[in-house]
Amino acid sequence: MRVIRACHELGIRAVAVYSDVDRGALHVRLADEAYPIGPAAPRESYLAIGKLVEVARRARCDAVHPGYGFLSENADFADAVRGAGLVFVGPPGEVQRRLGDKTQARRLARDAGVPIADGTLAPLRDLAEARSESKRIGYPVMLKAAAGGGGKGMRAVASAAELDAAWRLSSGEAAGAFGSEALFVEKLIEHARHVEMQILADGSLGDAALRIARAAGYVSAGTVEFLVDERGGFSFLEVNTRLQVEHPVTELVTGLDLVALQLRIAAGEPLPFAQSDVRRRGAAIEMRVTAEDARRGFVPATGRIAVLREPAGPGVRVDSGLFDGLVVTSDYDPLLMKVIAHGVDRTEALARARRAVRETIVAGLPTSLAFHAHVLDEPDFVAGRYDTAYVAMHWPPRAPVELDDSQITAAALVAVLAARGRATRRLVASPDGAWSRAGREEALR
Amino acid sequence: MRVIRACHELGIRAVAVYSDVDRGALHVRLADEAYPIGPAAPRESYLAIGKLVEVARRARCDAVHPGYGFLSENADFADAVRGAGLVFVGPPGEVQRRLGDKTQARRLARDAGVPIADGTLAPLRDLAEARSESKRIGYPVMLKAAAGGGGKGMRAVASAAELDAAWRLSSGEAAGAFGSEALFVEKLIEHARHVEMQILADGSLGDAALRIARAAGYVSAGTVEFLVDERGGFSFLEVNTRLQVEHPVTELVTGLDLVALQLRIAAGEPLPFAQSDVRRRGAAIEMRVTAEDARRGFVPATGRIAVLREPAGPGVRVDSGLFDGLVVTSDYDPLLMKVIAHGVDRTEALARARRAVRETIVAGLPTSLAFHAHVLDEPDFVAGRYDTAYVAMHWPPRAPVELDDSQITAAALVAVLAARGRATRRLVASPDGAWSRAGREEALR
Amino acid sequence: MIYEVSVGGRRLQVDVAADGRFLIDGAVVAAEIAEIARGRQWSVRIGGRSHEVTVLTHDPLRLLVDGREAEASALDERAAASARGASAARGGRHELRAPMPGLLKAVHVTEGDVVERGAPIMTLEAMKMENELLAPARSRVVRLAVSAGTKVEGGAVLAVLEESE
Amino acid sequence: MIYEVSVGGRRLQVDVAADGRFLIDGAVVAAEIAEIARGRQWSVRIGGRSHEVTVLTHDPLRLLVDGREAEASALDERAAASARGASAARGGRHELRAPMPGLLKAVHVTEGDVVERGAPIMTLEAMKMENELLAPARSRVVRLAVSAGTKVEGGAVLAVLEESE
Repeated sequence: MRVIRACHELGIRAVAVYSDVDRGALHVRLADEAYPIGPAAPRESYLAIGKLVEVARRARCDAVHPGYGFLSENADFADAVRGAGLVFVGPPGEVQRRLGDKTQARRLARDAGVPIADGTLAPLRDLAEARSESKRIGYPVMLKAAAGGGGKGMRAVASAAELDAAWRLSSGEAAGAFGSEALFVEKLIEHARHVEMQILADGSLGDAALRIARAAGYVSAGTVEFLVDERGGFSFLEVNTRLQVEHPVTELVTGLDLVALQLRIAAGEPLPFAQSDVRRRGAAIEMRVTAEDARRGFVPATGRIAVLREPAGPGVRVDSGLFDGLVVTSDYDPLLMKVIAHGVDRTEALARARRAVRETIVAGLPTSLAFHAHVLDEPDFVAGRYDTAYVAMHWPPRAPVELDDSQITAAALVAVLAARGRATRRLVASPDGAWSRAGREEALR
Repeated sequence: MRVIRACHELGIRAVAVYSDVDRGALHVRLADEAYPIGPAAPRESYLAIGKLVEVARRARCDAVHPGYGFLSENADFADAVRGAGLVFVGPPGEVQRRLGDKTQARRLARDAGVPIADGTLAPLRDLAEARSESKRIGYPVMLKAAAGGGGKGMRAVASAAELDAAWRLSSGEAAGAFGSEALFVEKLIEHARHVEMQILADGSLGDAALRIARAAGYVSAGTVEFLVDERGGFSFLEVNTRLQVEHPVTELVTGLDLVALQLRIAAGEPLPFAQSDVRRRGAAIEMRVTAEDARRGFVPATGRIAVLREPAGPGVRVDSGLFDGLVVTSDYDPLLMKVIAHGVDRTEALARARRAVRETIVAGLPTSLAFHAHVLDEPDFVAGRYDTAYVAMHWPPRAPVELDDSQITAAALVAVLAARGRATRRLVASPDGAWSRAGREEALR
Repeated sequence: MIYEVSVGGRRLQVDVAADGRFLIDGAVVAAEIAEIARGRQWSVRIGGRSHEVTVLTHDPLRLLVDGREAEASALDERAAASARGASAARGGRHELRAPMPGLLKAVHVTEGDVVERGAPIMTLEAMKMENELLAPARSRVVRLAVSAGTKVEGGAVLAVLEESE
Repeated sequence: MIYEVSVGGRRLQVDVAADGRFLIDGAVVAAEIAEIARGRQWSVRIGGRSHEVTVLTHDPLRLLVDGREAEASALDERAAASARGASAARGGRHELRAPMPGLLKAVHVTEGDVVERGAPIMTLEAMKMENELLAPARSRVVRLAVSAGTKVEGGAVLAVLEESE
């Protein structure tokens, strides 16, 4: 959707692909052309490089934008696209390889003089090496997929006792998600903040990010991630060689359109501004509303959108593929909608984020919205006190949501109305005529 | 809605009122409190000053925001609110009176050294005076309601022959809408541009606007309107003593929240910035999507929203009260939704506006959307060539919308599907069993 | 079933075969259709091209095709035949219909009056604007269907006029 | 009909009288209710306060009240009585249920196995994350309800375990 929008704004024809379950998706309907590429399983559709390149060739595309999921950080895909005589919208395969292998990226950062966390600089050979290296570094450690990203194949390991299970699960996930089960280990930095510099940044972290980008011969948009510890020291984490899910935050604060710029760079145009021209304006906060049940440890949820109200109004941007009646399956990433609030300062951005979440309704399946509502009012977050341990510390909330007497009464009445409505429907569906009648009468009383 | 959003962002309790037909409206559902004030007819509800003040008192409000319709420019309402010990969010009654009588405002502008169009400086006594004054000024002239605004009670008169009918209709409308049938006449400036300066503006027109605001002792947000002729000369038109419908354009370009500022001013706070602090960033375009049939001379339309998709994504803001199933009646103003596009320059804003309109769907009643789509692609508008005669010159379009063969085919298939679906439904509704069956079979064939 | 279809001024013949295939002007169309909103919105793919078509209004039929509005009509053979028959004019008689829904503020004539071309017959108020409805020709007022103060739907017959010499 | 209702931890008794009025804990409530989305969303006014209540999910019942999520339940007298009866435990037997919908990647045990507390029973893949389902206590695998490669719904019974000494 985000890419189709940028294409249409630039007058570029947009061609989409879809798996069988996505036939009615918004991106299929809004694209100029759309081609089916197979069943729901990603390996047979969205991860099938051959099929994708074939569609691009058949549809006579000039360029391929990989989005920010699936193959967006896959160097082989970038190479295949280029091999077919098409432009890949993103950094070339060799740059992705240099940064996509997390251990190689760590070496590159170290050589560029950027701090990295203690750990291995090459993939681990086996569990035995993982055990000895973890012991050397000292627990707690992070076990990570060398080819990974986005939290998959990654686990915090508090002690040697947990290492076996973590190794088994992470290597399995890594193999499934990235086609390589290679893992490495690094020191876990507790109470750190996770900071992402969209490669357009300024400031001291920005210098480090630019140094890494230059060292890697970087082209197009990307993100350099750091951890900042409690004393303000930072260490390099990884580079995402793709558009970041959080790119709207950068767009609102800088006024730039990152996807349009990616497309212009891919078309061979130089950037129309220098680093010193980038001006920040205000603050922005992004909420990633997901199909995850926030009240049950964020387990993935499925269902059909029954009532939908996306927020709008001043300072609120929504990037969403939702529509009334959409069936959310467990086939893909649980991201439903991004709500981004912008204001002249963090206080106004927070107020607008709160207002936007209050307006938002996604009924039909459990979502993460209760979590967003809670965090936006939570004193530590409001005061700017948060780190990577924040969620574990503050969620689930100790007390249930505060409703006043009038709200409790309204909710109780609706609970009864909903129960009666359901009863009717169930009874009417029954084959026994008498029961069906009785049920209806009772519900209408 | 706009005001409720600002209240919620500032942590202010929002109290709404509604007429019988608006019980399910969004503003009623999102407000903290809501009170019924009578039947659909505005005179018995939204224009009933007594009822409104009584509700405000009963609900223990601190202040009353009049929105930008109905009583938003009514000095008596402002006085009544103040008389009840409440704060009126807007300029005081005496300022409104000074500017609300258009002939008095013209005198004020002239005295402040701002150019005005040739015409009368006091309301006309009768048709005979209108005839003689129009002759003196020279046709074409504009006949306007002295108490008016928003295009009501206003008519262009090309020649003496048209004056009688125009006088009759305008004075009738003026009496109905403003409670006073007083009219005045001024020279019609052809091929002029209509320019509105939200009172926050800079530049030379801005100086004139600020001069008028100071002369009137202005408080709160408002708009000074000018006409700019083909040679760049300008003349004062009128002052709207309220938040302008187009205020989001100013908000996007300046980054300010005008409604929040109105509320702060009403609370006695000074403006947190000076005129010289206001920085413009990029360009914005507002589309007012109305329940008017663009293809039939913008006649008002009614109906039930059957499919709704509001646009979203980068650089697009939506202010809307629409929801699926809403019944749009002819009781009130036809404004359905405002779509505002923002970009780094007019070109990007236009591209985003086009993209946003292409995404927008309002099915169930005729709207103005075809007009917006046409104008955004029309060469004169794109080149910045437009004036008050623009719509008459460019609408309706000479050629029907261009669809390619593939689109024609798709549309033809849907036309058939829609016709078959309708046929089924109609026949099934018939009491005659045989016909009903036959109809269904035919439609399913 | 064969339909005579018009879209944005273009005329086509659409044949819905018993097996569900579509023929347009006799040729099979390789279209793949998904209904998105029941009876209102479809996604149509034709050789890779993706079209989103929404029924904006039924009467007249207006479609939104990839964000562009187009007028359309679809009549089955029987309906098309009877429509052709009915188009014979009834000459000299005018039905004055409400161009929009609104409140009839005033009626300026009574039955039997003969009025000049352009004379105001009624005033209709809609969304706070007053609209005068004028006689299309010198004519006699045969019938007044509504009186002042009535709310009327768009398209409702308000009066019947007959051209007079 | 009387309902036992719980909202956000608060318990109330709601009586829907024959004339359509509501009594809460015996007192009449002056509530005015408008249904916005059929069976899903209501606007409720109580003494001027305006509340928008949406049914987010039915099972469990979660309501969105003015933008805040709250767990709720409403049982009529009969259902409430039978629910109280059913809460007697069945001790020692565990049903292993899918905590979320997904694909069962692997089953690590066979029927009859005795496994230690914390032993992995199955691996469930959902949204590209693998989740091991562990034995809650030392127990015997009484029944395996599904085999590897199966897609399962959230809440589906995957296996039955019985605590063993």
